[in-house]
Amino acid sequence: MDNRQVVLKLSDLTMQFGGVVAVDNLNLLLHKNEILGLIGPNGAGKTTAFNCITGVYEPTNGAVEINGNIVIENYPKGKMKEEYKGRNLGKYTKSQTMLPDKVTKLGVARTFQNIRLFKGMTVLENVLVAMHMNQEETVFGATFRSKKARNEEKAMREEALVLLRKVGLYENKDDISTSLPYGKQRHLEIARALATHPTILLLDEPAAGMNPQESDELMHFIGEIRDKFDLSILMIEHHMQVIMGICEHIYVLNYGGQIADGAPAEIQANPAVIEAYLGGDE
Amino acid sequence: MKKFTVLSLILLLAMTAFVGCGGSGSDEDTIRIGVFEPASGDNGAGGKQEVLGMQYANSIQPTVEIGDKEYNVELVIVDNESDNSKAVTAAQNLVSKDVSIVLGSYGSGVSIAAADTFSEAGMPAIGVSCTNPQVTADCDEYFRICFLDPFQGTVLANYAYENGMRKAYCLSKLGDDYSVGLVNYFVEAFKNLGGEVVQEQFPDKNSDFTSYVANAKKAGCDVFFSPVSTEAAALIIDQAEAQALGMPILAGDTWDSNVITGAAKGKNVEVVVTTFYQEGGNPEFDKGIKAWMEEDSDAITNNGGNTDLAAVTALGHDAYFVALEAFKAAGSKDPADVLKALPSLKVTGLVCGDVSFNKTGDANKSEAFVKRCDTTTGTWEFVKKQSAN
Amino acid sequence: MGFLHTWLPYILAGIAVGGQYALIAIGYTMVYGILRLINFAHGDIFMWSGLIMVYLITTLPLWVSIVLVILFAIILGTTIEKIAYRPLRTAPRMSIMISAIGVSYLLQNFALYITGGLTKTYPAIALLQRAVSIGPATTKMVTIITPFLTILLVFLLVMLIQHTKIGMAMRAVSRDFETSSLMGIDINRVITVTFVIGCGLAAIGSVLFFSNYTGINPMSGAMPGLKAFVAAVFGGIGSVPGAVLGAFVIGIAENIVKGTGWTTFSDAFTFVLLIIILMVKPTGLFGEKDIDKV
Amino acid sequence: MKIQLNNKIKAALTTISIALFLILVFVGDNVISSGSSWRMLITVIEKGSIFALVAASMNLLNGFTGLFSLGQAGFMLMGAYTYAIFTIPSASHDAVYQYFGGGIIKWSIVEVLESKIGVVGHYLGLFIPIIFAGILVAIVAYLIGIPVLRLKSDYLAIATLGFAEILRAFFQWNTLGPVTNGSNVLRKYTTYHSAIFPVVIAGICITIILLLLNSTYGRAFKAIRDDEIAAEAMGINLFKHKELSFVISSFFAGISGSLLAMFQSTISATPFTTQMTYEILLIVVIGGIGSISGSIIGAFLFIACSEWWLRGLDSGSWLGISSDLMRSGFRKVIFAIMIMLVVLFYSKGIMGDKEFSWNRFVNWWLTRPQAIKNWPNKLKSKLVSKKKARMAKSDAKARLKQEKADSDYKKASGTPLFTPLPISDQVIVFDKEGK
Repeated sequence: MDNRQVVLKLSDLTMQFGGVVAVDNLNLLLHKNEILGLIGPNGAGKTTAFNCITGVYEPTNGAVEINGNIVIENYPKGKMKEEYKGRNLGKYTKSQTMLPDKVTKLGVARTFQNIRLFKGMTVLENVLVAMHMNQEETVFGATFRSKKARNEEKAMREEALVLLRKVGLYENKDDISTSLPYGKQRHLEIARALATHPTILLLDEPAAGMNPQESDELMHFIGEIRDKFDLSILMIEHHMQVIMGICEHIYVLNYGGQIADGAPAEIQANPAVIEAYLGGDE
Repeated sequence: MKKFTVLSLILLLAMTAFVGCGGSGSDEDTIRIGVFEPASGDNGAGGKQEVLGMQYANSIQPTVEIGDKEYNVELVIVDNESDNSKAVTAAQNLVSKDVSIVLGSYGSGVSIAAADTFSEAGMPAIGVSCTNPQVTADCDEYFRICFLDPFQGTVLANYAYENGMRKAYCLSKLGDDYSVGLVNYFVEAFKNLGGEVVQEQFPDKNSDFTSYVANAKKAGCDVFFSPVSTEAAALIIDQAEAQALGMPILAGDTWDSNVITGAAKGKNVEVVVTTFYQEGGNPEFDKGIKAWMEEDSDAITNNGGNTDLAAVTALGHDAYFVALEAFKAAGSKDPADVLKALPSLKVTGLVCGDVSFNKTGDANKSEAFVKRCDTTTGTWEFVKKQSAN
Repeated sequence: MGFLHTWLPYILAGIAVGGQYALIAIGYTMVYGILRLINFAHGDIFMWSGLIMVYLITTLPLWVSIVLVILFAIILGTTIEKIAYRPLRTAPRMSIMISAIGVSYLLQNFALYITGGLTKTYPAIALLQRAVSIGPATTKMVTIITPFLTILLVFLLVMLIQHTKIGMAMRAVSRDFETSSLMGIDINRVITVTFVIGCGLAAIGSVLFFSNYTGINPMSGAMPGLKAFVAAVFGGIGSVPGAVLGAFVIGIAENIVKGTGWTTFSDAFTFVLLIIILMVKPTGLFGEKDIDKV
Repeated sequence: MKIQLNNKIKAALTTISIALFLILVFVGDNVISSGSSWRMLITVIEKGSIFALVAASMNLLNGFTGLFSLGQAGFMLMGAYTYAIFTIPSASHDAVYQYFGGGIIKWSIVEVLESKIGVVGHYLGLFIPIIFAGILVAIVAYLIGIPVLRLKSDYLAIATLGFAEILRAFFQWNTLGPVTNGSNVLRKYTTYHSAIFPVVIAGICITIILLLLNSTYGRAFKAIRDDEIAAEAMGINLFKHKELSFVISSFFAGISGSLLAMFQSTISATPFTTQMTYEILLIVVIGGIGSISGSIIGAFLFIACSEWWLRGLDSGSWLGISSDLMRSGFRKVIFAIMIMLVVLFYSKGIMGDKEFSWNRFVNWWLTRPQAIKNWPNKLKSKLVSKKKARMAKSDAKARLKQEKADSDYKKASGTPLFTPLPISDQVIVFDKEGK
């Protein structure tokens, strides 16, 4: 068993939209400094799970625990009570939600499947936006350029530039973010997420659309930032090469439900997983 | 590329506009009279009728002799859109066109709004049918040739009370200085006489008067007093007929218009108004202006489709001649001189009675005409001359 | 009985004006359903229908005029869609809404120019303007006809949406614009039909509305348009029955507010109602909740 | 060849042009006599700067934070009233509040301060109510924002529009007459004495808006505009920042309202309608959504066109052209058509989402001769590309026809055209965020 500290724990997480169960009773543990893979065919509910963790959706049932504290918990209410198709009804009795920005402040940063950069802004500004939440100066001071605001701004810029250098985007710092090539946009998204000073990083298909060489680079890059920034990483990925290459542990979802979990080698041999993938479209 | 086209277009516009504006203004033989009237908005219809009077007067007397020199008189018309916020720039526009005096406006609100502009420019202005006291009260540059609302309100209250009406339903329009003011003076006078009132206001752009008519009926009133714009008036008359209002509708000078007679024609309603002028009071004027209008289809359109005379047209005509007299008295076309000449001016031979100004700049008037709408023929019939006492 | 005696005139007026708002509101709700666009120009199309009637009736017989007015509104509406909305369909939503505001501004100003800013009197249609008595209240025939005609038209419209091919296509497009077009539905045709129905109903609404309140000026469409839109939001924008119900509620509520002496707030009240519904049930009475896709 | 100016030169150019402009306004205001046609220039500058401020404040919301709000007129109204109410000289109270027994506020900030500290107090008395008006409006906006800012795009637009109408009715309410004078005009309040006053105040306010937009908070606003969900994931509290933007925007709208009150010298609630908000929005669009310098240019152009340059169109002759078509209202038709052309063909407005920069300006200016020379070629190539596009379009149409024929064939052979969607009863439903 893994003796490292558990930084993220999903317990019986269930998300139901109308009559469709998108995530069905997901139980997941992310340990400190671990790289965890979350895989499954399209529509298996992986991104929905991310959205539940980060507060974008309110889960229908279950709980999310970050660094040992339950931050999100819910149970079916109202109309959903009758419609609920998941399990563990009645196990959770508290209803506690958290907005995405609060989750980020707890140290959980994420990237998006369909890159969501701030399109009108330069690369540097994209990173600076992510540092805004740590700013202490009020809007008044910031507008009138108080000494504190100037110092903060200067520190932010320095840090952002350091970060950009680390992810290899320093030369592009003044380019408009959306004009970057695809691979660099992915890197920028990760840099932006890192700028929020996370302890947990959720990556949603970071290698999507990359060629084998690029994804190979990405794999090393992910390993590197884990070490440099002392991160625990949960990633969704379709590229088996990447997943198998860097993940210590893998969870497999299909139709919302969890069909297997284990070390990469175990997963590769698991008949249920093979079945899901051959039956699926990926 | 795009930017270039846009910017060059703008530049071109700007330059030509400057040239266009700068070109006029130095004509020695012309004297300009500014006409500050609404051509659109709530009071558009009334404003246009008032302008007609001035245009007619200008057509019969296109020149004025100051000293020994004969000047051509030119009317510079600017639309104030019946809108207090547009009135200021409209007034400034007039002032910047080098006029010697300003006539107007039809409504009180725009006149009050523009008073400061005229005041700053030292531009004399003659109010034509703006009856609210505030127009002239604090503005030395503003004069007027019609009676005032406190007077008109009292006259209307007297008329109502004398004819056995004891409970009045008063309807005014939100934000309309004319109707709010007149209702206020009416209520004051009517209460003093021992009458009882119910007061309500309707918002801007309202066209549904069903409930107001129903409210008046519900309250059991004897008279429906609503000195509002002619636009609203037509709708009120319509609803009064539809719901069988069963009480006379009383209103002030704005209702003296063919819009009202047109709306009331063939309907079972009684409409009584007070006004400045009664058609037939000066046959020569009536005949002249009707002939003039018939020659010009635009004039007929502006008058609302026929040649029935509105009192404001007669007043507009008078205002023009007052202005000419002022020039003569001043002996100059300089606004400052005209302004000095105005307080002591006395003009006779006008269609709506002689004009002289009191200390605040208001015309000394003591009587108003009361008219009733003949709904079978769609014309006004004279009832009586009513005074304030 | 005493209650009815006092309030009947207000309720009658409310039902009548509610029916007229309903006919305008359908245009808003359907266009929003398909294009996600608040067609700010809709109220002005309504005003123009009334204005055209004034000009047509001087030379043509009544029934011909009414048919022509409906045709005119349809042509105006679809032309606006072609010129001002279609080119912006892929642009950000704010642009197309601004275009709608621009069209509204243009229609109003053009009407201002044509009418010279004067209020035109709507022609008297004898059938609609005849006075009738219902119990203690006297009113115009149009008050009685409006709700029945409205309900009949709405019934026909719902049948159309439910049981015809084009109706099905409309439902599909309102569900998912892109998928529908991939499925081979001619989106442009669906949009045109939507505008045809919306504007046609607005034209019929204008005949009823202006027969009741006979003055037309360039701003006549603004307030009814805004209220009809509020009605559509109230009922759950996109839902035809919702819009109709919302329109009746707003019509009646507005008249009762006037009857209780709060006349200053008769227009503002509509917006209070709107804000309350948006706070309590943001999707309106019949609207369905949905989830943002991330 | 591109010229890059260094920061010192840019700063110098900015300072000089601002100084020149202020001198122009100041001198113009004192030199141009009221009878001169150039007087309108000063009027346009006064009103233009007031509308530039309110347009900039609306741009802050709509262009930079991505909140489609249509409540600007309501906030201006409130600012105008607040300013007017507190600056009516006590001697004029009876005349102004003639129907309400002289009102209940019997003093004027200007007078109180003037009596205490003299002339300085008089000028201070002009500033304090303006700031006060802004703050009061900001507080009301804060309260309105709590429920309203949870709504999205169209719903937000219609709710803010509704609040503006409610505010208008509220200020016309007779019961509040002793304070607001009911629906009657407020007048006689103290106004500024020089055209330079609104220009300077608006200038300061717009500078503050620009400073704000270039701070980290401004970046956060833009992030929300570009992508709410990503912004939230970056730890930006959506509601707090939207509320912040809304309150600040309203604060400046309130200030521009009080300037407008001073400019007009009388104020009533009637003109502050939805139409006024639309006009402000059109200014923003003409200038460019997301460009403060665009809003400023847009405001001056809009005011100059509607109040000055195009007026001739109403009176029969304009630029030497005269026509029977040119009668009352023609100006507005032409103006509306011009706006529609901008909306449809120059939807980015004059400045797009770029701010004015000396570098771009100088380079633009230097490339003009070349650009004019190249113009015919450019036009030609544009026409060619248009023709190509047309041809491509007709090709696409033909293809579509073919496809339709195919699908008709398929249908005839039994394959359904599309799978019917599960749609609940008679209700047409959709998601909020249509594409």
